[in-house]
Amino acid sequence: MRIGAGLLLLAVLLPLFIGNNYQLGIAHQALILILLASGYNLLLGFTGLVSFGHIALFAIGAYTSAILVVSYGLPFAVGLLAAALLTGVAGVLIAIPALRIKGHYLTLLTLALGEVIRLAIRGMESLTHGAAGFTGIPRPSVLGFTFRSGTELYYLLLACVVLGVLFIARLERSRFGRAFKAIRDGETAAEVCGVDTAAMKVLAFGLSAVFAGVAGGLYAHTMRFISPEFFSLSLTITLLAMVLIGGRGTVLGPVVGAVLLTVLPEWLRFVKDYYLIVFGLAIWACTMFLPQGLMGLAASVVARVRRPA
Amino acid sequence: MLQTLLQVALTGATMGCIYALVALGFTLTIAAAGVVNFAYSEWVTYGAYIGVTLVAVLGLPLWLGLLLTVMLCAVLGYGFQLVVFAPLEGKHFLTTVSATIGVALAMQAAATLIWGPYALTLPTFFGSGSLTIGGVALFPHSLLIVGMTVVLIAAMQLALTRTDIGLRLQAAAQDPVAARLMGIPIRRMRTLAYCLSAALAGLAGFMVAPLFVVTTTMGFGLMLKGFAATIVGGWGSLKGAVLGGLAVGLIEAFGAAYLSSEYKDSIAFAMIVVVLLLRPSGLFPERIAEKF
Amino acid sequence: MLMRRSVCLAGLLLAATSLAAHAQSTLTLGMVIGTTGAFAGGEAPLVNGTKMAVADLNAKGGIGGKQITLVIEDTGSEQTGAVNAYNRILAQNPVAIMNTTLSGFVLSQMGTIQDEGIATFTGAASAQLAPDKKGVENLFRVRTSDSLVPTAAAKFALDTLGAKRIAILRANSEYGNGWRSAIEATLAARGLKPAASESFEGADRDVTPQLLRIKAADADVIIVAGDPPNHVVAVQQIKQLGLTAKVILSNGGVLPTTVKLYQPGAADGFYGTVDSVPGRDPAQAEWAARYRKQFNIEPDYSAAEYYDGVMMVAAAISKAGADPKAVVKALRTVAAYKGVGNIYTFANKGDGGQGVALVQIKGGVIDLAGSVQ
Amino acid sequence: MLRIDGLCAGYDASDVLHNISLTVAAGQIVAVLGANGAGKTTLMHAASGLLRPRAGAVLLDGAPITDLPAERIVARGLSHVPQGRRIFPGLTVQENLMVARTAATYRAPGGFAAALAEVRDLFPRLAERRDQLGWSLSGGEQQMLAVARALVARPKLILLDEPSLGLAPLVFEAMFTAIASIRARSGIGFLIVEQNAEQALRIADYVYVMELGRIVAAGLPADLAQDKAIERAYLGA
Amino acid sequence: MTALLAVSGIRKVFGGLTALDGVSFSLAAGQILGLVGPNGSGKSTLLNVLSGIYTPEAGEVHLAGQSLRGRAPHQIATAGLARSFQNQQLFAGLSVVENVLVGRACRLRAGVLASIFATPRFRREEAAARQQAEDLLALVGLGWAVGASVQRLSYGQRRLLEIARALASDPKVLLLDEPCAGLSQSEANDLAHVITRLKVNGLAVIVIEHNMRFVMGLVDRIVALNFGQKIGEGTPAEIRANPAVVAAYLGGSGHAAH
Repeated sequence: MRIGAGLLLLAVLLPLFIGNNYQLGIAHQALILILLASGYNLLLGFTGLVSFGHIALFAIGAYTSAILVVSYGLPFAVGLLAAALLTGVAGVLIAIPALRIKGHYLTLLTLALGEVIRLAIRGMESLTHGAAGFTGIPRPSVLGFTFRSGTELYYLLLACVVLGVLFIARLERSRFGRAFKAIRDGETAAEVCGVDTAAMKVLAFGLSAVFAGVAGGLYAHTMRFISPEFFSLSLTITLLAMVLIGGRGTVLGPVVGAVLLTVLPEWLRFVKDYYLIVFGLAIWACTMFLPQGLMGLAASVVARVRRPA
Repeated sequence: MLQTLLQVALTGATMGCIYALVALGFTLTIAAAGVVNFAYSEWVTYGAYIGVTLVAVLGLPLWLGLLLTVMLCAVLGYGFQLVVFAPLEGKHFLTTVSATIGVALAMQAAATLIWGPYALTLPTFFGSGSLTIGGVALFPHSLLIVGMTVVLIAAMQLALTRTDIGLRLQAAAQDPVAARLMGIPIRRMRTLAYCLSAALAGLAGFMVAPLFVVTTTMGFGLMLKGFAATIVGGWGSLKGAVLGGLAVGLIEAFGAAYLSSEYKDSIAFAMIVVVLLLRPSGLFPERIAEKF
Repeated sequence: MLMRRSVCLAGLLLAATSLAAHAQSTLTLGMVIGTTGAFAGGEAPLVNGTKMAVADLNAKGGIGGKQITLVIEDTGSEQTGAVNAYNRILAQNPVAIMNTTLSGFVLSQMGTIQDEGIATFTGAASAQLAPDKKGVENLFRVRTSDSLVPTAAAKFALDTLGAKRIAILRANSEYGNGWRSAIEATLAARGLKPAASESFEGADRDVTPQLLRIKAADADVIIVAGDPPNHVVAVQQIKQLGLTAKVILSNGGVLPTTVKLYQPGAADGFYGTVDSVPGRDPAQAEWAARYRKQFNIEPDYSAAEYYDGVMMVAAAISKAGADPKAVVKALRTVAAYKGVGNIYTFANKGDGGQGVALVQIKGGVIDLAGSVQ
Repeated sequence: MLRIDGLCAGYDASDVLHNISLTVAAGQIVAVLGANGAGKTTLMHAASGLLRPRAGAVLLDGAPITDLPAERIVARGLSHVPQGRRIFPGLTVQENLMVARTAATYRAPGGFAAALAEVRDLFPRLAERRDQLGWSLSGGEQQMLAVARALVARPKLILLDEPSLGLAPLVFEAMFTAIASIRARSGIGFLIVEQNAEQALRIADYVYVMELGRIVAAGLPADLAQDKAIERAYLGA
Repeated sequence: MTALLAVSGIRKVFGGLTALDGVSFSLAAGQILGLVGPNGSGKSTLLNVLSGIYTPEAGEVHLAGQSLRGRAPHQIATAGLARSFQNQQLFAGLSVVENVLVGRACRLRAGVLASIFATPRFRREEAAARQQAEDLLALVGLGWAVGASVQRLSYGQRRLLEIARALASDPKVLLLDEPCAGLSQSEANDLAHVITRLKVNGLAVIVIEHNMRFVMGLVDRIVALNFGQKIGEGTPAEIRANPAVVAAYLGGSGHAAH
């Protein structure tokens, strides 16, 4: 809790320290990825389901909002809401076949479904402009106020992230969060304890998809251009790394992971050509020395501090 | 018509063999140590680059280049065991996954620095001509890949079932505890599996270099197909990996030739979805990884 | 750490803006390019061309007595990377930016390019970037547009090669699809249709099924559009399958670094499109020779065009000063500027390059086969 | 031959074995009886190196093997036939036997061939099933193969964990008869952990009874059968 | 006395092996039934059938007059049957009290939105569940460990936690699979006290246990299994005197009763 409050304070004050669009742009990306990774963590970290099709849901969210706002002239808020809903439905639809399939087979199933979705988005040229990409997406605007400057946009995204993270924090402390983790730690035992595992898995898929949808809608209006090639498998792997490095199954893990994996490669630019090498090795070192992720480290530090008292 | 069919089957089989080789190496570490190695793509890439360095830069003959590439890749696998896998033994499999993602990123970036940004290539063993039999064009290098894959799979099957070390490798994979009670050092067996896996990656990289252009990203697509083949075939089953690889290659080729090239990837992925829905444990859900 | 760095950078930015009012001792030229990742190979010549231009200018005493510092930022061959790199350069107050050639990347930077108003050069050929479409005032294309190149290829096929049945084999990407629509439009104008239109994924390394369909369609000319590796695969398999149709490759297929990748003799007689063949003109021979010597590879038009871009910026600054708006305005007056890689006209439009040439591969080198206006 | 001295062992936070001491002389069959959860299997694991003891010592022929890993202990002449047999499911009967070869197999006269002949003699069934995969064997055949695998390593002593588990009465009677005959012909000692007291008492030279991780009774089979110690351990007082 | 749980003719086959063969018995509220038999006699399989993990080939289970045929495990749990596992299946990533709260899952009703906005109803329900969980932990002697992580519990304490978790759903019938394994004698005695107290409240308990001292002192009745068949049923004294049961344990022919 205290860590969360500290991070929030830091996040609110951050624009006072960063002035240029470069740093704001990175901050925007980090915030969107926090939302995406937090939702992904619901599946991967909380429920223990390894999906490789999550980026396709992110894409559905981005395209839904872009199409509704640009092609049909609907307000941004409507586009975002529709993105959340439609993606949620897609998540539930993916979950239904996924119930029968377990482990690595689930990973491949979601990977294949995700690719089918991505290719379908590319194929529907009249709707999505296909491989050419979707241009001319406006900045978000709510009730007549347009988030034009980087700082305004930053606070809009931050508000969404705060709501999202609070959502997950609350969820974690409810019967749903406990049920998700119970499924992860022992599906049969959870079932025998009275947890409707099928319903919970569908819920986990659906909720994580809603997060992806909102993140996608925000992404579209932040970058103002989206194309199918962006929503590729390598992004899935980055997302996976964010949750694992941050600490799966914790509320703040994906937050820390998303920020780290977005900021670190930029921050490492001072080593010039070697920055990606150092970045990769840093990820590796994290897993070597912090198998529970960064939040795992934080938790054990907190525990150590508290124990004597 | 028949010619087209045969031609498509041949090209599908060639790609299928490549996927099978990749899937075989990818599966080896899964079967032997339960390790899903996302750096496998870079093993393949490095195999190709090492081949280019040896043949195109140092001017070694192709066969010698191939031999050395395979050996150097085996050494790479050994290095991985020492540095990456051994310290993570017994950890959650996702921890190993993220470690290999990190190492893969670093290796890919390093490849650009070592070998430069330009695409490279290797000559084939038999030049670039093709021979035509009954209207079907046969490309010697493709035939070599198919032949080599067949021989290799046969050799591997033999080595695993007819040699002491092969049997011990199988035993260690099937039941590590019982293997220890038979006096089999399982750590060493795992190391062997990593070396073999990397050697296969090197071989695959070298053999596809003339067909694929050698770039820093060449391994990723291949690993993905290998990953799909591994699971379509049946997790951890070598037989499944080989047949899964062939299946993926043939589906792609036939989809592109007879349905639509525009949607061939969609078709291939949709097929995977269908296969998994019908057979939730892959095509060959062997009761227990039969024959390793 | 991050915070401190942020404060530093913010300070730097302040300092930079205040300095801009005074005379700066050096000028910063930005470059946003993929030095790592999938597109690093394709974009490397652009770095060469730009570096050479900067060196040439500095050797002559810079622009108006100010030396030029070239700052290169890597896109990592990724979309967000391209946006971040562009923003990173902006924070360093450049006089102009030499940008990536990937249309998707440029499109995702478009908002920023427009907002910031710094003169930006790109080799992205996409018709989408034309000023009458999504282009903006300060974006300059140092390349011939994709609305011209595929058209030229199709016309060459029809008029020079006497094609009756043209087949298209293209990457399923923004680039490949742009080629398809341009060729289809050209054919439609003559009342024709493509004999076949096949596609492949950028990562595919087997196009045999597509070629068999083209063969079945009895095409007499195949136009291939994609990245360099796609061309290598297509050329090899066209040869293996014994297709007799004539072949026209898109620009990536006749880059010197690509031509080196073809198996000996495989691409002999194939045609390709380029904006120009640097060094053909005696006026460019000296440049081409220097390039060859400096980078140890054959020069190509894309390197030459980025060289030209830097030279045009230099000319604009000499004329109008280093103020970004003034630079853009001055560049907007460029007309029929003959560089080493192309002829450029930016007056009232961002589409600089106008030239398209067709070349033929003969014995591993490219030779001019004809040029189309 | 085998001496276990003050052995304590357990998993994670729990102690399972408390100060266990027992000996097996050369060529002796010793049975450890006790109900489920008494710690018998843990004792086996601690003896064969699968589990590192917390205290105490395991001595084979007077030499300590307490800290050796399992794969090294086999070479010293101690074979462990684990509970549930743990036949390699994807290997044939023959391959299962081949995997079990050690240096000792070849030091013995006749090498592997002699060992195979001996196994064929003892368990003709296995010869018939030579090329069948491990998983397809019946429970009794798997138990035979497990014992045969141990014999191939030419041990001085075999640890046998619940050989009767899940077997039909006739099958495990045959199994115990085979064990007695192995001892008779090659002088290999056995330490057998067993639930089925009657069969174990039939062939054992000496018996220990375990309850809750401790040895609660020890003696000759006949004496223990008189005493109600065993029945108490199983059925409660 | 009507039967709370009625089990009739259960048959379960794995491959060629008949693990359970026509097992029938019944249990009344407030009764404790011991399930005994040598290893591999089918006791755990029977519990898995009762709790819905396995679907039997034949036979019926009725709980309070309702048939449990075709019900998923979580529905059976909701109907009032809870269990513990032989090889401890706690949720390692959850704290001690959260483990107990998962056990209450089927009694909680708050929806996602209610949970997120922490409506008064949600808060009441959570508070009540938490109170109950803490009471249960106190009951099994783990009151001190409420917020601790499962890793900090000893083997025996984890068993007790599993029982608390099973009790959280307010079951009518509780199945315990070897609750004493790994417990010290004093811990086992404490556990026996807990079970006796529950019995007073009308809970029916089926317990598989090898620790005969524990079983004999606690249970009202015993059902003995061997090779998937019921070989005896009766009071502890009757069972101890039953020659078929003694033979099944001590060896000899397991089929003496037939």
